Amino acid sequence: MGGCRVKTLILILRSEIRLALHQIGDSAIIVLFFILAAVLFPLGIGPEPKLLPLLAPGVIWIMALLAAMLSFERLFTPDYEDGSLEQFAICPAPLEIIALAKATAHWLVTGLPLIIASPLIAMLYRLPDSGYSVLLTTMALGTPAISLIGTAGAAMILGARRGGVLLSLLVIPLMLPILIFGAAAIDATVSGFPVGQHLMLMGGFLLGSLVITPLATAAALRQSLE
Amino acid sequence: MGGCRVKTLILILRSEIRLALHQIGDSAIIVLFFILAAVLFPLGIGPEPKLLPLLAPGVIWIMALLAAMLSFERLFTPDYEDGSLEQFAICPAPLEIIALAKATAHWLVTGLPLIIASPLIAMLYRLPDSGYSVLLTTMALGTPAISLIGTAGAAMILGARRGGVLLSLLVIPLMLPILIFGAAAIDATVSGFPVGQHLMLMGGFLLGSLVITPLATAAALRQSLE
Amino acid sequence: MIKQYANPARFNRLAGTLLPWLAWPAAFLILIGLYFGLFNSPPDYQQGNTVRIMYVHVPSAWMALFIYTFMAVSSAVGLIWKHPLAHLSAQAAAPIGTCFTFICLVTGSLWGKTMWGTWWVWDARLTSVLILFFLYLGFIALHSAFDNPTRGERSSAILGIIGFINVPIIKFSVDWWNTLHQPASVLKMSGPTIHSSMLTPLLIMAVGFTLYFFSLLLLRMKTLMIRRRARALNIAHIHQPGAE
Amino acid sequence: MQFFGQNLSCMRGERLVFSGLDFTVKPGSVLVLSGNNGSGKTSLLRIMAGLTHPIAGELAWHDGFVADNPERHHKRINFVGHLDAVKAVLSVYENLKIWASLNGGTDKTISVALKKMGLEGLENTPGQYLSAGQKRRLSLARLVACHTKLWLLDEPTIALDPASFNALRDLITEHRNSGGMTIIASNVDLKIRDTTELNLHNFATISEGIWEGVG
Amino acid sequence: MQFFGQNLSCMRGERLVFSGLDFTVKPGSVLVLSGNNGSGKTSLLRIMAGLTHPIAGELAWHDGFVADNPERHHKRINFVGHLDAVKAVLSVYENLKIWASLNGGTDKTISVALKKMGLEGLENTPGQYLSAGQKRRLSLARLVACHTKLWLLDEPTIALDPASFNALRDLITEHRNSGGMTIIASNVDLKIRDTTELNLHNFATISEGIWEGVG
Ligand code: HEM
Ligand SMILES: Nc1ncnc2c1ncn2[C@@H]1O[C@H](COP(=O)(O)OP(=O)(O)OP(=O)(O)O)[C@@H](O)[C@H]1O
Ligand SMILES: Nc1ncnc2c1ncn2[C@@H]1O[C@H](COP(=O)(O)OP(=O)(O)OP(=O)(O)O)[C@@H](O)[C@H]1O
Ligand SMILES: [Mg+2]
Ligand SMILES: [Mg+2]
Repeated sequence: MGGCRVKTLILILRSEIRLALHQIGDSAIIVLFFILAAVLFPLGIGPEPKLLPLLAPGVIWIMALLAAMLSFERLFTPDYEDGSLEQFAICPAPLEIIALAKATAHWLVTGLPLIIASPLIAMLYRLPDSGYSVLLTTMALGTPAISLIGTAGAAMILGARRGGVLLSLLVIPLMLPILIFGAAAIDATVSGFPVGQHLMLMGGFLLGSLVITPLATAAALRQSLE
Repeated sequence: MGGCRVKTLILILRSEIRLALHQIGDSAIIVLFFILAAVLFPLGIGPEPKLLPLLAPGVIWIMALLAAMLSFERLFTPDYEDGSLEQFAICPAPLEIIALAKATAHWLVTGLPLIIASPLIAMLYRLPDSGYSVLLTTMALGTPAISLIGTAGAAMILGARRGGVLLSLLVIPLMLPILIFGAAAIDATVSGFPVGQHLMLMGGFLLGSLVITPLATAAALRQSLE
Repeated sequence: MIKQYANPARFNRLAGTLLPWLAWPAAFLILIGLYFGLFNSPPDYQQGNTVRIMYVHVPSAWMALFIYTFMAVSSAVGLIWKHPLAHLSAQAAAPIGTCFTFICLVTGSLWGKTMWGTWWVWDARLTSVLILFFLYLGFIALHSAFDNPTRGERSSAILGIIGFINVPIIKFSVDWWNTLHQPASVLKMSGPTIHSSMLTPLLIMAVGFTLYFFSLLLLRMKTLMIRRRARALNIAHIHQPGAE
Repeated sequence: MQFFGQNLSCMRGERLVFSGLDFTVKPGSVLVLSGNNGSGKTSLLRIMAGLTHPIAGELAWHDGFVADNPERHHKRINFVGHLDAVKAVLSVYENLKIWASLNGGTDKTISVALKKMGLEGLENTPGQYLSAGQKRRLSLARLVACHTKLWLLDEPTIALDPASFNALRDLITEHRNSGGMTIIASNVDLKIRDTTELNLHNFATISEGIWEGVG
Repeated sequence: MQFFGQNLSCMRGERLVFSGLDFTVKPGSVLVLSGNNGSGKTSLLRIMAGLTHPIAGELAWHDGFVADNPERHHKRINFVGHLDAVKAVLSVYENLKIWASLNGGTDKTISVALKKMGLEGLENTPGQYLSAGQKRRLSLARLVACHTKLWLLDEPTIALDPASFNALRDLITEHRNSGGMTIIASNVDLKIRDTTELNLHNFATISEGIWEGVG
């Protein structure tokens, strides 16, 4: 049984990735957006060289969140509108697996490019050298959680036609811990404080969402088809 | 003829607003993001009381711009997918009027709440009292331009695979002048400089977009149906 | 006349003939220009040898502006007369323009580091060039975001036309605003105000870059046309009516 | 008064779907577009509505080309396509009202339309609560709510039950009797008498399109 | 082996669509759901597919309730609804492959399916280039690509040309001859012999739903 599920996971992942490869430019667009949005701050605030490094952690995390937010809308809507979701719901594999595959694919297409682009922005903002490794670690812990939570939110938005619009308001607050700990960890390491606790909290959060969100996503998807 | 067009404008505006009221949660998300992102920012920087007022104008404008980005994707896609756009295209009213009505409705639902929320954020950032009137003036001049340009962008991406992120990549560069002058005007007034020139430039920009974007939007809509 | 060469097959042949006549002179002129610029021109009395960055910086800045203008005109022609070759030329020009803009930004930054002591300042000229860079990227992104190529080219054409507003802003930003950047000394109404020992290599480079652009453009258009044909052949048989 | 097309050619993607197509519709006539799946019925109908443009050929009314005065053309047509243009949150009445008021319909024509398409009693039902056939009926109700000369219908019978099928037929008959013109793309026999048929199969072309000979 | 429902009631929005509905399908039989627009054909079919849940009643196979083992139920069914589940960027072959591989189809069944639905030659065509009828045919090809006991078809003939209509009919006949079961919601006469009809009109209820008596 377990083996069969893993097979399904891989099948869907493969087809999702095939779809994504047809659209490989999309990942590039996310990175571009990330950079463009980061460029906004010096424009708006005035490029004081002393200020920029202070802003770096906050800006990187807010922009990563925003880039992800902008991409969730399209996560399930095409499947919902073209009927693929119905077919997923009635194929023998449980919807939880499909939810997990979708989140993984989203992370590969969005989260990974964001991780890769983040040092670039850190450079633009002149983040002190000591911050980079923690930056990458927090991104690696935080982006999968964002993908997971966002997937659940995207599924809830589908059902929202039936009146539960407020549900989608839940997603942002849920991602808040990631932002706060992510930015705080970078800040801490740059100021020479230990970051172990922050990272552990983020890791715990990731594990928690890994367990809970596929269930929530599947429930929301099922609900959206009723 | 002219009267007839104004009538059409009002008709569409009314139905758009009625639709928007049914989906009031969407505007709530935007304002929530605006506030959350702005609140979060000091968390990333550490709330140094001296720094915050310096950041206020820039942060308010950047967050307003980014929050608006969340809303453009859904501006035309429902109409595109349910066939309403076809009907708009073949109804006797020119598409330019419809584009204008859509932008106006978008501003009422998104721009106006952002304007109302902006003094709140300014307060959080301890913007000096002298800045508020200029803040509101620039918001009043800038948000309609954002709505207009975003409408054109939303029309261009109809049928594209990636929605929100791509759209932002297209329209943010075009909106940069708003951000730059908007933030600079508030900065200037707080430092005691005159702001007339900034406001005039923003007004000019608004007028320019009022003339150009309905044409561009209509052209983009027309060809999205081909 | 235009109709005649706007036929893809004929244009393809014409492009094949023209290509060597553009590519070789381009290579030649760029080499000459580089030689004069780097070794055979006087150092600036203020800037010393760093002034030699100019021979790359200025022509690529011009090309960045010129290619965007070219793209906007092609897009307009494509939208108005619905000619696919016009869209194709805009599509072919975009990445080339992006590269020139990038070169302009990089050389400008290098120059800025020595002259102004910083890689980057947020002044009007520099910012507007950065916007141009993003407009190029946006054009390319929009073009490739559609499953249907016709949709992609028309949509990006509209963006190309709107974005053209930025070109005069870049050009005149130095006059309209107080900027750190140098105002025009070559391309201006009252004639150039730059010594001929610098002007000559500059112009040679500019002509070389232009020819280089056009050879790349033709090459890319040829490739794109072949790709289109491959796609057309691929779907030509859709019409074989199905179940009968 | 007549509506006609001359030498129309249509390109979808990179493929020439049909070419050299002529047609004429006169008051009181019903033109049925037939042909296999993929022969271009929908494409032709969208060209007639002015949504797509033919790569060659002209559409015209007795008093001038469509391209010269698209607004006049739009005043004369009504198009019911595959998509129903029904908003989920608006009621049946509100949905119809939008299109009627944009096209010069009145409250009176709206209520007649609802009645003719058997939608009375559903006026206040939100669009999302409608079944496929009810949505289609709402979409067809536009034909009555805003009166126009020319109706363009793409597979109008999809999802209709027999009673509504008959209602639609009566609608078309009434329309033609009062001098209206109708163009229908359908794979289903509508059982209307005296229709003219246009089989798109006859205008099919195999062509490589404009990129022929490149490379 | 049989599939049956007992005392089913369905609620859509706040309205009770039907109640007290029973049905049974045996191997080799074809059940046609009929009834006016809005009588609940689609709703019943979605209940049978396990997409929606009835507010009362049970669905069961000879060997147990559907609710107790939904995965087993899903292994036994194939559902073709209004939506075609065709991805624009994937080719016809790739589109079919996704669903086939999730439901145990093989490369061989895929090519048989494409052939039976007249889609050979279109294997490498992207979904976006298909006309309405071609998309529908691709959607119906799933029935052949992954073999299941029970087919649930919602208005399967929509947009099909006469040739494909016949192909579909042959498919169903073949399926029943090999002991398969078919349930079809359709307003169009499919011209299949020996079908059982279930008219949803007979189970319609006028009811205020659960809020009855409040206020
Ligand atoms: C990244 C930074 C820079 C950018 C984006 C930039 C952009 C441009 C552009 C767009 C032009 C063409 C203007 C026209 O045609 O009128 C130009 C010309 C020029 N730039 Fe820059 N530039 C940068 C940095 C610099 C620096 C640091 C210097 C030297 C101090 C410099 C010196 C010049 C000169 C001398 C010209 C020629 C003006 C003329 O004679 O017309 N630039 N630059
Ligand atoms: N999503 C929904 N929410 C609430 N009510 C709905 C929904 N969909 C349909 N209904 C209602 O349920 C009833 C049954 O709809 P259903 O789609 O099952 O009818 P149907 O028999 O398939 O009709 P048709 O022949 O038009 O396809 C209709 O009266 C409709 O108003
Ligand atoms: N968006 C599109 N892009 C490219 N080609 C398309 C597109 N839509 C349809 N086509 C192609 O154009 C041809 C005509 O399609 P059209 O939809 O007009 O056919 P139709 O006669 O309406 O068929 P059906 O009976 O299936 O509805 C088809 O062969 C199809 O492959
Ligand atoms: Mg069709
Ligand atoms: Mg139905």
